[in-house]
Amino acid sequence: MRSISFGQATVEATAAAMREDETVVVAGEDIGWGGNFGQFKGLLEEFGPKRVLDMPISEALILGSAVGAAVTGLRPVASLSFVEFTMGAMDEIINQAAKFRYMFGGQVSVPMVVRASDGVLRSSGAQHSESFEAFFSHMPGLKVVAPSNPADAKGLLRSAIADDDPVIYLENKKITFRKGEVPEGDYRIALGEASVARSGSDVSLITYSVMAQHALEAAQVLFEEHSVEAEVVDLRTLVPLDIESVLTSVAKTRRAVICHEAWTFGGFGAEISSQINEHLFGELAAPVVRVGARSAPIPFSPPLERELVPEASEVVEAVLRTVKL
Amino acid sequence: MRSISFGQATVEATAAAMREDETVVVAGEDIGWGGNFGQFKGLLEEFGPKRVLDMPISEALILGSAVGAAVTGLRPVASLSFVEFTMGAMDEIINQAAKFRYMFGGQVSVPMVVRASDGVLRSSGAQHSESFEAFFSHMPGLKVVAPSNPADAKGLLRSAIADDDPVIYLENKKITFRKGEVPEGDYRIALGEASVARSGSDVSLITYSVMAQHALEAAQVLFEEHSVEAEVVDLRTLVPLDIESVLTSVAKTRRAVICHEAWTFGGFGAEISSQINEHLFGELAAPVVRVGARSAPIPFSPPLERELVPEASEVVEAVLRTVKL
Amino acid sequence: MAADFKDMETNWEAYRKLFLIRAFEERLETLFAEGKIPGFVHTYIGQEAIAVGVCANLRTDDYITSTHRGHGHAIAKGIDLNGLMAEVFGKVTGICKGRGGSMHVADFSKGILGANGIVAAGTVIAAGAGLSIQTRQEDQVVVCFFGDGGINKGTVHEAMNFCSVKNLPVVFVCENNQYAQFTSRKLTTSVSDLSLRGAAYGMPAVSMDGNDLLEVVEVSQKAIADARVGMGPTLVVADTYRFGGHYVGDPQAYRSKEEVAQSRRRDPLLLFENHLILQGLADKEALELERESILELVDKAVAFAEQSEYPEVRSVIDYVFTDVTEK
Amino acid sequence: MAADFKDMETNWEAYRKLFLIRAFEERLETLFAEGKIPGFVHTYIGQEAIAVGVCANLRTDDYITSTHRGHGHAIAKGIDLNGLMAEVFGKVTGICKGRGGSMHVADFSKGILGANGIVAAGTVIAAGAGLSIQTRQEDQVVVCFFGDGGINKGTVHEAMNFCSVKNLPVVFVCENNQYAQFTSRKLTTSVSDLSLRGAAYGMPAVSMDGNDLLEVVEVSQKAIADARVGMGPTLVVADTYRFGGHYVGDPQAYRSKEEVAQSRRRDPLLLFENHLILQGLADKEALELERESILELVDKAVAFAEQSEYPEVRSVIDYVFTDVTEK
Ligand SMILES: Cc1ncc(C[n+]2csc(CCOP(=O)(O)OP(=O)(O)O)c2C)c(N)n1
Ligand SMILES: Cc1ncc(C[n+]2csc(CCOP(=O)(O)OP(=O)(O)O)c2C)c(N)n1
Ligand SMILES: [Mg+2]
Ligand SMILES: [Mg+2]
Repeated sequence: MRSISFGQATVEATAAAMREDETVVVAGEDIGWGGNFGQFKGLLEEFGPKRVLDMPISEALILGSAVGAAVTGLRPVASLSFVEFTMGAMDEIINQAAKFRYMFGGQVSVPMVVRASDGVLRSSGAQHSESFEAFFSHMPGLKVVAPSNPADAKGLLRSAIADDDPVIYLENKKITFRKGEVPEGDYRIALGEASVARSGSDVSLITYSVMAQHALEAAQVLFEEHSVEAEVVDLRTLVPLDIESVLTSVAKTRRAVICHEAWTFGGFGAEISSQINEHLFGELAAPVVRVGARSAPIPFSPPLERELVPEASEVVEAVLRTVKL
Repeated sequence: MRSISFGQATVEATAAAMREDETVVVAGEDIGWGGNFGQFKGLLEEFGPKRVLDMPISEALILGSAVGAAVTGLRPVASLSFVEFTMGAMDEIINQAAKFRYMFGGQVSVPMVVRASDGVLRSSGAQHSESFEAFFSHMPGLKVVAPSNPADAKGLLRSAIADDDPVIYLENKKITFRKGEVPEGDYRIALGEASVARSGSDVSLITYSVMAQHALEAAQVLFEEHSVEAEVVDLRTLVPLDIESVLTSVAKTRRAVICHEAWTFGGFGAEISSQINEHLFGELAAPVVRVGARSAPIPFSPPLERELVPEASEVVEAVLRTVKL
Repeated sequence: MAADFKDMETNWEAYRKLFLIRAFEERLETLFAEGKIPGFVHTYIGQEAIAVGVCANLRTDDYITSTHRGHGHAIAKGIDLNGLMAEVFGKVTGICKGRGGSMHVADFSKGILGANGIVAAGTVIAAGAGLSIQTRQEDQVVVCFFGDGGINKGTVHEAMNFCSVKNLPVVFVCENNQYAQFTSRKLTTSVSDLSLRGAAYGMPAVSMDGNDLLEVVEVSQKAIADARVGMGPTLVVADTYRFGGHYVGDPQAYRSKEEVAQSRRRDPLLLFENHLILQGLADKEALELERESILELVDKAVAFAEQSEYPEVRSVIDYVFTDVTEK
Repeated sequence: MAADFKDMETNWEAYRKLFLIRAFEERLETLFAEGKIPGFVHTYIGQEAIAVGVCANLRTDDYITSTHRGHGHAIAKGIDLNGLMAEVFGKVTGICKGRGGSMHVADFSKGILGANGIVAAGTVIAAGAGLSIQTRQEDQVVVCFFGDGGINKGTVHEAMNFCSVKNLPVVFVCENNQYAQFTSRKLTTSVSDLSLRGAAYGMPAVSMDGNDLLEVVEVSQKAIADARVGMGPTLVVADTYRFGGHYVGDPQAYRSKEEVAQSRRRDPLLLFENHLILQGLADKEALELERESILELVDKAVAFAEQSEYPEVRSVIDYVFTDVTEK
């Protein structure tokens, strides 16, 4: 299979959706020129400015108009180049998009996708480095997707655009340029299904987005250097959460390490940890451990940034602490 | 001691702070007329319109200007009558207030309080009934306070206004009019200290805000009807979290039920549950249980609303399930 | 009064709608006082001519976005009265199956994209509906209702700029009823002539007497017609006054009884009634009969709502998602 | 060129600042290309006359809010050069101890309330600083710098309305450099004359040639003086052009080389240099000497930054709160 980047895979998924369904439009700042990470390359040329909309710096308008368009016949894909910019449009996400279907008694669905790049990338600083999936996944009515590799990116984005509910689709910046094998053609992955990215019997690494890649690296190190066999469960979708896959894996390994780049405190990992503990009480060999960022805004200085957010080595350490028990 | 309402207690704390420190100002929509829940009664008369500011319907401005004022010599108390309106000012909370001190290397502190009413009150509907403490407590740099009774409201608000960091102060609507004994004079409760609102040996109810009241009612029922002795730990402050008090209680009772009105999924209870499980692994007699709202926007219709959000009876049921184990 | 409607039926229809809104809202006041309505209720009394006059120029497939004070807009745009009443009661027969309530009435089949509890949230949603029309190359129009308090929200700015840049078929109708909750407009708004806000976007802007139905019809007719033929958005400021409190039960300490009494002299319903009589278009008896039949409709709607059931509690999670159901 | 500065020293000082900003930014371009600067860097090249001209009218205790393109504002307002350079390197000797970086330089002791990575975030912060001045009954002034792209953010609307209502001492300086990232202003903004945005708030608004230092000084002098004596806010639109890419490394496919070359003919630095020479206020040699001494300052700042240490990793949690330390 050909190998393409995460960014290319998302262009492919978007273009395929736009070709198939003329109600799909893409709106965002500076997307006509291909987007900060090349996620829109070629779309303006192929689909023209009526379907690839360069928007003013008006995030509330970008997401609010997506809601208005979604309930009147379009399938908008609204893009914010950094997830922090969603903060200027939270009313539109939390009070509008998420609630319309429910509070209007099922009269409408809100088929829109909010794409945003998140995560730490080389000293982007406190306002361009964060991961906010915990915000979105707490709000009923939103689906939340966070792929870790190009193939999943293509398959999940395709499904997200086809989905009738509002989907928050989070693209991690650190892996945007990484390549991987991606099926050609109309490739889709159902929302809400985790994948076992690596099998193992000693410990379950429950993860998503960039940390799924770090978890795979960690699993390799654990195997080669410590003879520990780690299973990596890549959630891919946080809402709806495939808790069955998580529980199946942890029931087998009896040890779980949850890994995400977002702050540990109040992070999505807490939900997973709580559910594992609720369901597998008394069956675990070690406490469920969370690997995430320490509680501070993301610092600019490279050594501080590296200290704050976890990568593979933190996962290895956490697993070694866990398997010793 | 005299008994006054939650609302009166907060007026008392605000007025005391304003008398003591002339840099304290209060800003919000319609506060000159006393506020939706009477939380500002008499302030305009006593302190005048330069310190009690009726603001335009511009939430980003209300909170953003609080940041600007806080770093240039004032101690603003910015008020939004329903917590949902913070969604129009999340950039100012998450990207500005929370980060200023850290990203500017400690040059400034941001002494401001964001007050907002949250929670379910008699069919206020999907956009006026929610509890968003999980959002705020995930963001490093914000302190989060959620009192459950008039005395705590007075003591905590006084400390929040005196605090040099941004504090999100959440007043639950359902208990705004409830009365309780409140000390006169300069009464303060340090942020970050939980209180054991009732002692017990069979199970720990970890809670805050309105659910602390429901937990106390539940504890009474459990004692009278089921001879179960529940200990109620009222967190009062979510950030900084007094995890020691939680662990001390749960280490003793070996059973924990976490109660909040917010959605269970991704809620603050998940953080508490995770930490209990991390620290007390193998020492618990039953899984940690969470009692919170089911995952839907808050419905208007009274029976649906009552079905979605927990009160005392749900706590009783959860405890009974837990103590049977 | 400005130009007449062209035919009698339109006159009658307008009168019926004006009175229906008034009767509906007054009934809600009673029902609320009797404890029959949950939540809080914001009535449209005094502003009826705006919704009725504007919507007289709209087709069923045109859209409106509305506010927390949305019953009048919904009725003017043709919402089913029983469904509206039952919704305000929180019954399963409500237009939103009881999940929305007074602040969230909507009827997408009539182009009513929802009342909204967040001030000025409808502005950006209207912009999106306008974009959708333009993309689909239809000749529909969107009317975005919002208040004089709402005009200071950032969303208004973002929406107006965008609609102007893209030349979208959106008419912004600002209902200038002098107050936002308990605060006078003068305290919080930098210009007293709200139509000055249009020029900032290169958008035509016009003020009108919002209590004069025929003036509303005429002014909004032009704005809507322009939008429909691709001439882009207009800002229409409708000067009016809120006769009731901000919500039912509001003690209204922030304004004098005299001020309210004064404003009631320009009751939009009476103004139009007088016009019909003076022009010989209707007589008092005929109007009286009409009102009675409307009051009956309202009675029936109340009976319908009262006899309806509340939603079943086991349905509480329905409609969160289109496809996910709780296990 | 408009009126002259009153004395020679002020002329020299302005020239020094203009050139210092230019030299600083050009050095960053080199350092970035060499991989010595982490993150991304937005340079102020071509817009120097705006910050320098505006800040020439400010006192140290006046405030400014800035943008992602903030080095020029900070230098003009008097930030310590070594601290600024070390910050951009992420060193512990940086003005923000390496935690901020290029997009978050700030010096509160000089009234610099921060560069900001969120477009137009400074507008509402500036409003708050203005409110603070008014409450404290001081005669300070706030200048809020923002861009032609930023003007469409809702925060601009909310801030301008409020400053106007409260008559706050805030001057809004919109730097109209024709682009927001890779998008021409014309694509996204409803009016081509941005000063039209002032009237919506009853706020005086004026446009000026942002590349003409003396015009900037004169126009902003009036706005700042008005604000200082309680005459309220002004919107000042400074027309200019961004010589460099949006960030260092931007391939700039969205505009032609000719357009950039054309704009460079009106280089604010050369315009002022010519003015000084033509008016006989300075000769080429003196200016050359001055430039050399400034280049030395920049060299020293780079050396300072390069020799400084990174922050210690165990300090990573410091400064989150004033009083809470991690256990
Ligand atoms: C974003 C937001 N802020 C505040 C409120 C509270 N609130 C509800 S109605 C209202 C006043 C609205 O005034 P206006 O826009 O003039 O409409 P009117 O009530 O006069 O019809 C306010 C402040 C809200 N619902 N949403
Ligand atoms: C709220 C927000 N939206 C988008 C961005 C991404 N962004 C950074 S700079 C910029 C363009 C800003 O244009 P302008 O205001 O004209 O300033 P200039 O870069 O021209 O100085 C954009 C869109 C951002 N930083 N913040
Ligand atoms: Mg009003
Ligand atoms: Mg620009």
